[in-house]
Amino acid sequence: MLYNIFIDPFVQMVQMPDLLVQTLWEGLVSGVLYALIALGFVLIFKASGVFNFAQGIMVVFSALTLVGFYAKFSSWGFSGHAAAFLALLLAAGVMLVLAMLVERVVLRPLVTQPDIILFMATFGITYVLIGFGEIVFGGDPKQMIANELFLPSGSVDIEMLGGLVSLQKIDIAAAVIASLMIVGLALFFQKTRIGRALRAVADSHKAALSVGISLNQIWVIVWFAAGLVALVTGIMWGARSDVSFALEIVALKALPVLVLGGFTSVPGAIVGGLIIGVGEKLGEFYWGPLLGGGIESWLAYVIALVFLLYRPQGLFGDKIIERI
Amino acid sequence: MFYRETGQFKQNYAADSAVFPILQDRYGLAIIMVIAFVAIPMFGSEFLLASVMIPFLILSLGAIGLNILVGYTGLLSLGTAGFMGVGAYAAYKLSTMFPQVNILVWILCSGFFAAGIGVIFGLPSLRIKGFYLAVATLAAQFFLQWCFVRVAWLYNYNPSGAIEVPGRTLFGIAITGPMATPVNRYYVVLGVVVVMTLIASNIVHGRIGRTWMAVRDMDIAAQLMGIRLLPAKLLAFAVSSFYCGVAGALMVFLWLGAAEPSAFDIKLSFLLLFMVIIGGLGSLIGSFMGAALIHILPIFIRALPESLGLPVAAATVEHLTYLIVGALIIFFLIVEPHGLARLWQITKQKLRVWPFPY
Amino acid sequence: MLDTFAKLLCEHARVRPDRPAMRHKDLGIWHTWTWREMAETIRAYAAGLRDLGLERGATVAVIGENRPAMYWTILAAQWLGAIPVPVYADAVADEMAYVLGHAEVGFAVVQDQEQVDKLLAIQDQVPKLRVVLYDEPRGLRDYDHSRLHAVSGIIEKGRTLLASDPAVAAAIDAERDRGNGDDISIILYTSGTTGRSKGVLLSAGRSIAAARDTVAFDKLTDRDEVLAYLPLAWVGDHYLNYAQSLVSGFCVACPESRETVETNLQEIGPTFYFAPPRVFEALLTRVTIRMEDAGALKRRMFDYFIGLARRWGEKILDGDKVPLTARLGYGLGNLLVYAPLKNVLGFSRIRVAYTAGEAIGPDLFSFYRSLGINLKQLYGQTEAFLYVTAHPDGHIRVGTVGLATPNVDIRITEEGEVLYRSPGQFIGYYKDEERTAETVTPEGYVRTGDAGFFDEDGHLTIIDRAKDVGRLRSGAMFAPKYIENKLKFFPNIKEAVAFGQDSDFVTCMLNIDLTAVGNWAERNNIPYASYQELAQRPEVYAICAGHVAEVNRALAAEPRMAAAQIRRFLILHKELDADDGEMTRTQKVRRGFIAERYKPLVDALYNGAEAADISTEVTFEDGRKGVISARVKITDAATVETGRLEVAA
Amino acid sequence: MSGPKDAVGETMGETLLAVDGVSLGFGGVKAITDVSFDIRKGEIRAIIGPNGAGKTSMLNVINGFYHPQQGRITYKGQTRSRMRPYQAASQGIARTFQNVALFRGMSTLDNIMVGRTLRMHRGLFWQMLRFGPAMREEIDHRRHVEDIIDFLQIEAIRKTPVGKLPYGLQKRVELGRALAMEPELLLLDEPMAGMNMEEKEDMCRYILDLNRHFGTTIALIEHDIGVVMDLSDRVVVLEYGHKIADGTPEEVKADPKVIDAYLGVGH
Repeated sequence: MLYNIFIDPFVQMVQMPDLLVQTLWEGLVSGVLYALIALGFVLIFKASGVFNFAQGIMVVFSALTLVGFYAKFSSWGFSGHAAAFLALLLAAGVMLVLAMLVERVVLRPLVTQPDIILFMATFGITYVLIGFGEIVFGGDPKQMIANELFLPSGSVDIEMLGGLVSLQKIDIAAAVIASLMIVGLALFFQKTRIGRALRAVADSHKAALSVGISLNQIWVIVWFAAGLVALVTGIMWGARSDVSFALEIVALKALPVLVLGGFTSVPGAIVGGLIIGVGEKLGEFYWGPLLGGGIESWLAYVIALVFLLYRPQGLFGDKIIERI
Repeated sequence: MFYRETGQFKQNYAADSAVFPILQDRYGLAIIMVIAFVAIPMFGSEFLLASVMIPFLILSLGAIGLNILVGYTGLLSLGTAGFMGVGAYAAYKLSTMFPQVNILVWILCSGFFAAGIGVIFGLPSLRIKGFYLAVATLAAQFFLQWCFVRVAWLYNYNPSGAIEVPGRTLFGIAITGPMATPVNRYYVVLGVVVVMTLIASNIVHGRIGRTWMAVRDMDIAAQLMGIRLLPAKLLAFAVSSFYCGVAGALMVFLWLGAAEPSAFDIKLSFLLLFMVIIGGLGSLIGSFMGAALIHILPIFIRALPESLGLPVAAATVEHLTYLIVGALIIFFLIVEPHGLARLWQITKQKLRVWPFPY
Repeated sequence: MLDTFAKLLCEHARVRPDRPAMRHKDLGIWHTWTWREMAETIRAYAAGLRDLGLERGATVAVIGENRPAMYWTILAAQWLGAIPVPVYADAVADEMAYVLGHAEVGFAVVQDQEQVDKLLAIQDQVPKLRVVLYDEPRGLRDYDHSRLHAVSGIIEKGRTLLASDPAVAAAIDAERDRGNGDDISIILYTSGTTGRSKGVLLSAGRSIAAARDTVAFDKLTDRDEVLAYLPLAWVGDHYLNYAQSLVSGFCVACPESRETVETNLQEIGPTFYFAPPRVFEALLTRVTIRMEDAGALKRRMFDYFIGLARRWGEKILDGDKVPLTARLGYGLGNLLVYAPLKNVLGFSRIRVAYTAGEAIGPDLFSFYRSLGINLKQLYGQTEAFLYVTAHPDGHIRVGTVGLATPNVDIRITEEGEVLYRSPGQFIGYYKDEERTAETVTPEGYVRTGDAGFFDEDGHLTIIDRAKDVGRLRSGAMFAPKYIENKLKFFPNIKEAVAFGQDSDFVTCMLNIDLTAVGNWAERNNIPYASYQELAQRPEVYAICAGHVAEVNRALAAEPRMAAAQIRRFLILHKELDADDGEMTRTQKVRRGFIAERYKPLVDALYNGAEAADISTEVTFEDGRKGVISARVKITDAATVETGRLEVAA
Repeated sequence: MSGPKDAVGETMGETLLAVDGVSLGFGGVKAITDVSFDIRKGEIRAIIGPNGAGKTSMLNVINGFYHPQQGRITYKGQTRSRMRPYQAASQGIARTFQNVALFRGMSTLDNIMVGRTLRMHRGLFWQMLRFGPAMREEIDHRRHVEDIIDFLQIEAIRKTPVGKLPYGLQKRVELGRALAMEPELLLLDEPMAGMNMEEKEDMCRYILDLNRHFGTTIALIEHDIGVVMDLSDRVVVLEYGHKIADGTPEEVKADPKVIDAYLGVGH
């Protein structure tokens, strides 16, 4: 038994390095997607201290909106690509409207309330989005319009380490786009006035005011940014599987990522995402069978939990100093 | 307005620190008890008993359990459904292993198993706080749910993967299984819930409850009062999980009759958290109010189109329910972030000082 | 013969041993003593005091708030035939030294460290004081205990003595039986308006006789309950709470502390209640202010039902004929407003309530009555052992102080002074034959020093201190305080000073109430920056003119007063202030001083000028002095012509 | 008959707590550098100094909240290395905070009752029943708490949630909570900060009463120099984490270093 747990998996890894690489790659890819969802969380948490439970559902909702608009436009006779990009634009617009609504209806009246109340409010948002989404788009899974958005499909097979490692092109694209988006966000935070204001907000609300941007505007901006991140995540994720509300549960995976990376750290979200993605796949592939499989469902949380015991504030989180 | 407190004075500390020190409140409680024990079983339809009251009471019990953790001790947990599942599966195993022992005993015993598991998952709470802790409790939720699926021993290798409640009696009256009438089940559930609520009330109004609230309000000061955080928090986890476990066992044995692992999925955890927050953190009455709102309201919404004769598809109604419940959560949070219990408290205060506004 | 309080106590212990005699909220809960327990305690206390050397005829100072130990001290002292001398707990050391010295107290029973410290500070002036007992031990642990004892310790000691020595028990019971109605039961010091306080000697027999009459008059029984919060040294507390309780057997409840009186009132829910008019007034103000914050709907409901109550409430209370609709409306109002309001105020169970001491505004008086509270007025004096007149149930006349109480005989002299002879009447002033002789007529009547008159139904109206009642040049009666009070009943008028002695007519200076008038100004968009500015606004003059006219109408209705209507008035540019010497520290206007200080204004009131300039030196709150100058307008007031009215210049 | 005798001189003497060469730093910042002083049984010991002098840190070290990098703390004859705050509590050290640290969601009564926690022993079983021994225990301690409420004259706010109280009363409740522990050593961190004159006088009286009549040893931080000089038996002066003076109020007042560093400024 001990052998099975502590020795055998590693022997396997060494014996079949190609399989290990394949597993690692798959882990990295799902890690990127976790990281993207976590990124949306971090954006909002950093700027407003709200633990946005709705981020996961925003991914689904934005993807559904995109697909939904596309279907409408195609039915009006637009060509595939034009319809797709028009739909993309409109979906982004919907995310902006959503951000404004959330700010106006939810955040503004609740701004002075404790964190847990705002957290609960995002639950409310989640339910509203689910209900609304299902009514409008129906509950059936949808096909993501990957091709129409010029996303590649098929796979690249690479011969290495005495085996064949198969990489899905869409995964490569996902990794590239995610990286681009992270770089873009980093530039946005570092270089633009609004970005600097957002960072200031994370430190103190007064500082933000001094930059000349109202708190309300900042909320709209971060929720919109999180919405865009959700849209991109939705496209990527949808391209790999279907678009449906089943994704919601996957979105919960972003939580251990957050814990690992720290609620306020963008790099933390990325590193955390990768660690969780890789750890999960390795665990499932090499250890899962020992436990009867399906350990993917909780492994991420347990990794996060164990990790938390050593570093309660997360990988990149601010050290908690207690004052009296 | 209805309160007449003039001339009500307390001659001993026991009376002064009673949970309901005002005479009119005690009358009110007595009336509620009469309704619950006499009127509802007498006049209630089967639907009311089986689909409204029994689930409401069981969910209230679960909400009380969660409230002990979140509301009284300030520890956010998303693993409630997992702990309820532990109770349900423990009761199932115990009752099938020792069928001669009364089922009620096993239902209550199952709480201890849940408490034990709760303590284990509560250990990190010493170092982890707030949302980080919430995520940590998710580990419990998913791990436990995985166990319910994968550990076949738990469901007696039943090919369907579900647990099915055997018929059991209390004083010769069927209270579980297909033979149990809603009225009988209702009385059992009501009895358990009333007694356990009383006990919870006793705990939170005494030293232990104060310890929890002190930890919640200001843990640093609590330590300087000589309170050790870990035992206090673990006790909260244990008691909370005990309540959740019993609620879980009741849920399967006296409400659903059979359950698959998915009955204890994360949605149930969220549902209970809504009940606690909407009902009011740190309030037992709030737990009942929250359960009533979150459970009974959707029943109304679902029944509404039909009773109005509107031809709406069942799926759409389901989605509408989501939409409305979500909107209501936001609405109630905005109206009164401290929950229905606070709303009730404010109303009561207004009635007490009537005609004055404060 | 139940002619002493100690005998009454033992009688209650025999007749109603398990009925509550006294309650006290202490350490968060109400402690109750039954009559049996209280009699036992006091017997032990008396034994303990006797052991300390307290003898018949000796005086015992009682200094503290309303706490059982204080009442027990009075009773235990009386048991032994000693004379309790309650002293105001908030008296300054100097005042206390005088009383203790004058009464030659050898014993003092005080509430706490604060009072012990006060006694220590004045011990040189009270040479006879040799034993001090305290109720609350806090802070006294390190004091020299050679002459300092805890009340509880003395009671315990007494218990031990009684238990161990039958001779002591016999002696104690004999002491009680030796007492009789002629014993001086208490000395109450009255803070005279002039000079030093006088010690009023009251005898046990007379006190009890008086209390018996009023207990029967108000049908008080052992089911009644009061909250004792009035100063112990004041005749009101000693009569209403102490004497009436011992006669009727009702329960006296002592509040937890001064700050909690209101809460305690609601907890106990007294059935018999006394409060001076200013308490009722402050309460009504608070009711009004709190209701202003209520929602519009609730406020309208409140106003509607209060209006309804004002119309019918008193009639219903007095058992008059009232239409059924009004009765139904009142019933609804009772459900929605009156009963809840009384509940919040702690007045739900009141059967009999009294007010006395100052004049009470008719509006104020009838407000409480209209809610269904049986509020009545009484008129009394320490020298009478309180009651001289009172309203009997159902025979209330606002503005009067009621009919002579049972067995009280009232006479009014030529000059209008009220004299009485009452069952509780005092024996004399302690060590002051001269003043006793001044006060008691050879026929045994007591001079009140108040001027008053009877109306046709025998209700007495008190006008003013007899010496303050003057005459106009025409010889008509001029009672300045009577007029001023009538003006001050209006919430907008804070102070009033009436002039007219030896003049042709009456004039008056007013102070508006800045809060009330300021409120009104804000609601009506009338800008003002200061009291001075607000006071001189024509709109404010108009309001006050209305009030003055109303007072004149009331005066015209009384034959004796009709000539003393106000002809001209002005609103002062500054508030009268004790710091400037315009008022006494007890907030009474000093008419003479004001007349001198504002001579230009007084002159202008009489010479017909429209306005006058005045500049006065004032003292600011921080002690600086400054001069304010103003031009003050003077207005004529509407008067009511009656046959006898003489036309002024 | 005479007033209170001078109780202070007699009971004082024995060292209750000794701070020996304590240094404390956070990261690179030194909060306390090599500070030594002692607190004798029965005295009122004041710690004064300008803002940032390390006074509050010193209290935090004493009750185990911070662990000094160097130096030793000897309490009741026992030298300890790392002590947890709850251990300090169980050994009789109680404390109030600069910024009131009450349990805001609870009433005055419950807050003070929390102070009795260490002395209440009935376990979960009896607590569940809230009957018999548990109720008796609850009532016994309630009585004790009522004595404190009486002592601090806060009867009128017994059932009020502390969050609703004005600041001065909150401070008083906090003192009550500390008193409920029946401490041997009471640490008061600016007990009079933000109070008006009358409240300060009350507070002074409570502190003196406590010290005189219950023999509680008190260490206090206070900004109001007048109050400190009136109240305390001995004063230690800190500046930038260093001790610059130690002695009776008179000695400290006369110390040129103190005058320079502290009293000279604005006094």
